[in-house]
Amino acid sequence: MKTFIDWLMPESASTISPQVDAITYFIFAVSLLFFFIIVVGMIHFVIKYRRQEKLEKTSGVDHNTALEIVWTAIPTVLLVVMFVWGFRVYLDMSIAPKDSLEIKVTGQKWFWTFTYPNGYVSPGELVVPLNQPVKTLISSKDVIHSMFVPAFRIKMDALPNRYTVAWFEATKEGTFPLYCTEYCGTSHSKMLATVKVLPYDQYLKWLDDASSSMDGADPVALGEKIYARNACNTCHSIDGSSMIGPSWRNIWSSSQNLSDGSSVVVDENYIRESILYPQKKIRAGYQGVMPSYQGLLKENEIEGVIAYIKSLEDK
Amino acid sequence: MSENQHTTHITPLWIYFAVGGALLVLTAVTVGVSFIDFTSIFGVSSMNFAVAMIIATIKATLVALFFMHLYSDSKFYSLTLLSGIACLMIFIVITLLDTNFRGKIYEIEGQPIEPAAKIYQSENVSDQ
Amino acid sequence: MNANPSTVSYLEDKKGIWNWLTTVDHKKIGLMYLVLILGSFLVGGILAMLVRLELISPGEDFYSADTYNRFFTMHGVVMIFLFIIPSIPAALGNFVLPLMVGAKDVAFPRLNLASWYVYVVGLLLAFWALLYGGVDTGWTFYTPYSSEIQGPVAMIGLAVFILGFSSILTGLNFIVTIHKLRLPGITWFNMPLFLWGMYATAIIQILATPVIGITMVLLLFERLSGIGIFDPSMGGDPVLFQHFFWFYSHPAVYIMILPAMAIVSELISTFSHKKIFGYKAIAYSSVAIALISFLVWGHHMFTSGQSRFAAMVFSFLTFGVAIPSAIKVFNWLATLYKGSISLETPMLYGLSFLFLFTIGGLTGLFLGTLAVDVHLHDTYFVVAHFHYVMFGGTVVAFIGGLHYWWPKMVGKMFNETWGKIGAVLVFLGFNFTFMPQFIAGFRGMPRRYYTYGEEFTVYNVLSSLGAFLLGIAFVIVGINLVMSLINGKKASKNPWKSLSLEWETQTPPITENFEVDPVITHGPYDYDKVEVQ
Amino acid sequence: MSSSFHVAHHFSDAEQQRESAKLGMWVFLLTEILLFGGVFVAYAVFRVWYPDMFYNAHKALDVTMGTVNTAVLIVSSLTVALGIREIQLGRQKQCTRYLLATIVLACVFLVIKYFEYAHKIHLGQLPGKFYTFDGIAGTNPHVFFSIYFLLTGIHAFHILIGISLLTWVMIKNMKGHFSAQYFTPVEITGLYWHLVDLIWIFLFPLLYLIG
Repeated sequence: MKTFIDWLMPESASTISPQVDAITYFIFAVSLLFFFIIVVGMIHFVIKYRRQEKLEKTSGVDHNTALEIVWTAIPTVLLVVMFVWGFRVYLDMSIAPKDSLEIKVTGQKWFWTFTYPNGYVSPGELVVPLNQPVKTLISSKDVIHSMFVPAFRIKMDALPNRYTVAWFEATKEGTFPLYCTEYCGTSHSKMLATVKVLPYDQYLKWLDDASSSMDGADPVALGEKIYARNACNTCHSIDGSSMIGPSWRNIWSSSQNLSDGSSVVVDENYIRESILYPQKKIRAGYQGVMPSYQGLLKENEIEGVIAYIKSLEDK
Repeated sequence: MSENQHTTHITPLWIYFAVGGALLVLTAVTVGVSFIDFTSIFGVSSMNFAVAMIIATIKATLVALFFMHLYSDSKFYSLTLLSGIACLMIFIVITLLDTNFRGKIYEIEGQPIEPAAKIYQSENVSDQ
Repeated sequence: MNANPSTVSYLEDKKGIWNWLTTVDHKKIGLMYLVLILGSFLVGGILAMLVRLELISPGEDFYSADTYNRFFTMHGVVMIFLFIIPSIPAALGNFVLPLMVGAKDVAFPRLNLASWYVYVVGLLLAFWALLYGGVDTGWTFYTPYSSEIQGPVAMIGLAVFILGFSSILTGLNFIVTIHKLRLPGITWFNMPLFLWGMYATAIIQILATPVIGITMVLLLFERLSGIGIFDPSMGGDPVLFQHFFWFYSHPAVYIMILPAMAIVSELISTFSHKKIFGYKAIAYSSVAIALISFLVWGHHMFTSGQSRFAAMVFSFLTFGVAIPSAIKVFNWLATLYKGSISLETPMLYGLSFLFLFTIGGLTGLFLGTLAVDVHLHDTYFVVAHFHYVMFGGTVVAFIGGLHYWWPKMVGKMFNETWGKIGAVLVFLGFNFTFMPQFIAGFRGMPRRYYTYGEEFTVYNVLSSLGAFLLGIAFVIVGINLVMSLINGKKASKNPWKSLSLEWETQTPPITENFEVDPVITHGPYDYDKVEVQ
Repeated sequence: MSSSFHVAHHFSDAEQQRESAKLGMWVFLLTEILLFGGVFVAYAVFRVWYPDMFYNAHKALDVTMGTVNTAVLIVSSLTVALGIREIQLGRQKQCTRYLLATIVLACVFLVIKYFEYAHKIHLGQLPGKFYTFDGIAGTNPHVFFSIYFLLTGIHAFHILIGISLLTWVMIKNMKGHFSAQYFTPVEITGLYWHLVDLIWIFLFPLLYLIG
């Protein structure tokens, strides 16, 4: 039975997940017990008291106070146990230890970004140290999202007007999926991220070279990396096909008409403005759903994107 | 028949005028009382709110008992009215249980990110 | 006047479309409701098939993400507001309640017809919105998403607001009818348990539905004039919308399940030909469920940024509501003891209700426990749980009740073997569809996902196949009932040998229900005292 | 109901019909209470969150107009109750006069309400995006006016329904449909009107008299 629960639940990779699995195991056992009592009882009665041909009067037993008290008391006791145990684990799950590493998690229409204490913004990938409590301050930039890491058994909504908090302490190395579980629009099912758990030294090394690796790289390669990392690929294609957003191929210095009827030449200013204030100029035939990247992309990264778009020319 | 009254009970005239007068007096009282700041006098927080609500409840019960004839009708109608109000109280009290205790574990969780509405951050409202 | 009015059945009494559309006879209104409700069920079912079709494989193969979002949203809206809430009270309840009470009609017949027309207006508005492109916010319309996107959200909100009134008027009619129109012999404790179930449902319809009305009005104002109490950028709070929405929607799930329980009490006692076990226990637990249902709405919001203190209170109260449901299931089980059980079609639905509702109820314990709900919230475990309770509970009981009162409604018997085949197929198809979803939910597959990870493929393929089997099952059930209309045998006055009052009327009953007010000599469950021919 | 004493076919006697109608009306009043209750919950939540803003914003409301309106509604409640008493005693003419007085008072209420609204629209103290007034300290004062216009707007809408009901009942009374034996519609409309007054009794201190 215990192995069945371990198969049923995703792998347990945080300090809280064994406790959650224990409660699930307990409730599963209780439910199975009651389920068998009712189903076996039902089948037994149906077979034993099958109607013979002649339809005569049946017994008048219509209540049995002792039985009724028993089948009210036992479930009540079991329910109280479930509640108390569930609430105690919920409290452990809610209160983060004092010294935990604070990471800001921001949900935006269809991608996650993780801001580390040293200011480095990692889009789409949350790298955390092993066996260290991590407190995530979750918020959203537009609609309600919800951060769910099945392996850590934690879930918390990302609200646009408030921080909400969820904490975990990873106990197993590896990469685990992170889902968005509050419906948030067209690409709700593509709003995924990965949680990578590294030993503390490797985590520090990753953080140093990640936050410094961005400057000095060749702009076009940097732009290409940002195209994938910042989830531009969920809406903009590079092969000319129109998706949620217009394609980036062959648009450099071409004239494109806008939804308000005017037209504009695609140059550095237009691309920079569309990255920081996307609602200003919306291409004709497209919806204005692009989120603003203000504060998410540094200066050199924006230039990288511009250089990358410039490079997408069919020579 | 089930629970039916036999005769239609006619309330005497003076009760109507007495209740009407009492309601007008209570309205004057509640307006007068609102100028006195009870919270500073008795130190009990939201005392003014409690006083205003007590007076309003008295007025409401007067209207319900005499104008709506609950006093002379079968008790079941009073029960329906009270069950409606009780259901509303449940809705208010338990919702306040949430909105009022939000910051209890993490004070950061309680404070909104932008206390003033974005409508008032004029510099980027125009180009949002 | 044509032939002696007392023998002409209500179907032949006044023929012609105009007479039907202006009738105040509760039986005709019940049938008119039934037609529209089954139509909505068909549309909802097709939408469900389209949703399952896409989920058959992880990739994006049949249609775009946006279309998928519209399909599952409209599946939710049509199934809940147009089908499952009015299904038992408005269709079967309207037909059977006055008969069980021994009255000629409901207390306010014209109000009853008005509620049907209000339902028709709501139905047309919802289907027009569906044709208009539908909405992709999920049936919960959570702000700020629902207040900022284009699309007919306002129209659907208005449709839900109007459908709420139809539900209120039905509930109001039932409360007054049960209180004031009972025959002298029928007291509160010797009337059928169906009436207790309807009474408890009516209480919830009256006390909860206005709140969805005001919620939709606020949503309309939010969208049209931006009043800002739900909009975070203007100081409002989206979680407040969730409180408003779930204060109605949790009692609404009890508006769905209580009538189903009401029918099952009738089915189990009639087909095991035995006095119901624990009459008072079942009656009181119906009303207890109705009252406690107003305290527990927060268990839908455990992970939505609600305060931990409120989460604790809601979790505790949620376990309070589990006890009466458990008591009812045990009482039905005890009713089978020492009975004389005949497995006709309605009883098959009754027993499969017992099986499926037990699973639905027990899986609710996982979601009521705080720690486990944090893991399982908004995953496919929740989808499976509420389908087990709503589909396995209410729809199975509704189809069972439909078969049970079918002879009395249309005067024709349906084919028994095809009825049994349909019942078994519905049971198998349902389990085959939703059991894999429990496992997908445990393993962490989120809800409302258009594409999913590779590891969930097995469960979704099984579930989609099960859904098609379920579709076929309902086709069989539908054909069986329709064929009975065409060439079914004439039904006898009391085909199931039941002691309940509605079987003492003619089949199908006359417009006035009873030629002369029946004298009550025995209770509806006195199978130990009365011999039934 | 063709003639005034006719008992509908499915009721066994007039008493049962009257009691059923009254119970039906009381159950309907529950739905009205909960409809307004929704906005009272919004009021409670936002008052707890922005107490000082509510205090400052309520100063923008004119207490004298509010008090006069409360008095007008209370007197109209009195006149409709007296109207019912008259018809119970079979005096149709006096009942019509009282109903007319109630309708006039209701219209006076709406006129006063119109002045308050016009004054606020002129100043720009409007809900949500339309809020352009900047004399009130505190965060998001437009929330107060959203709730103010919601509560008083829905209440005014219910007053309009009340006026049409009262007019319909008055016309039928003038046609002699009602008598001491049968006056249920008058009683039902009276119950509805008292509820509208009841809601204003709670609404007035909550909006106009914030301590």
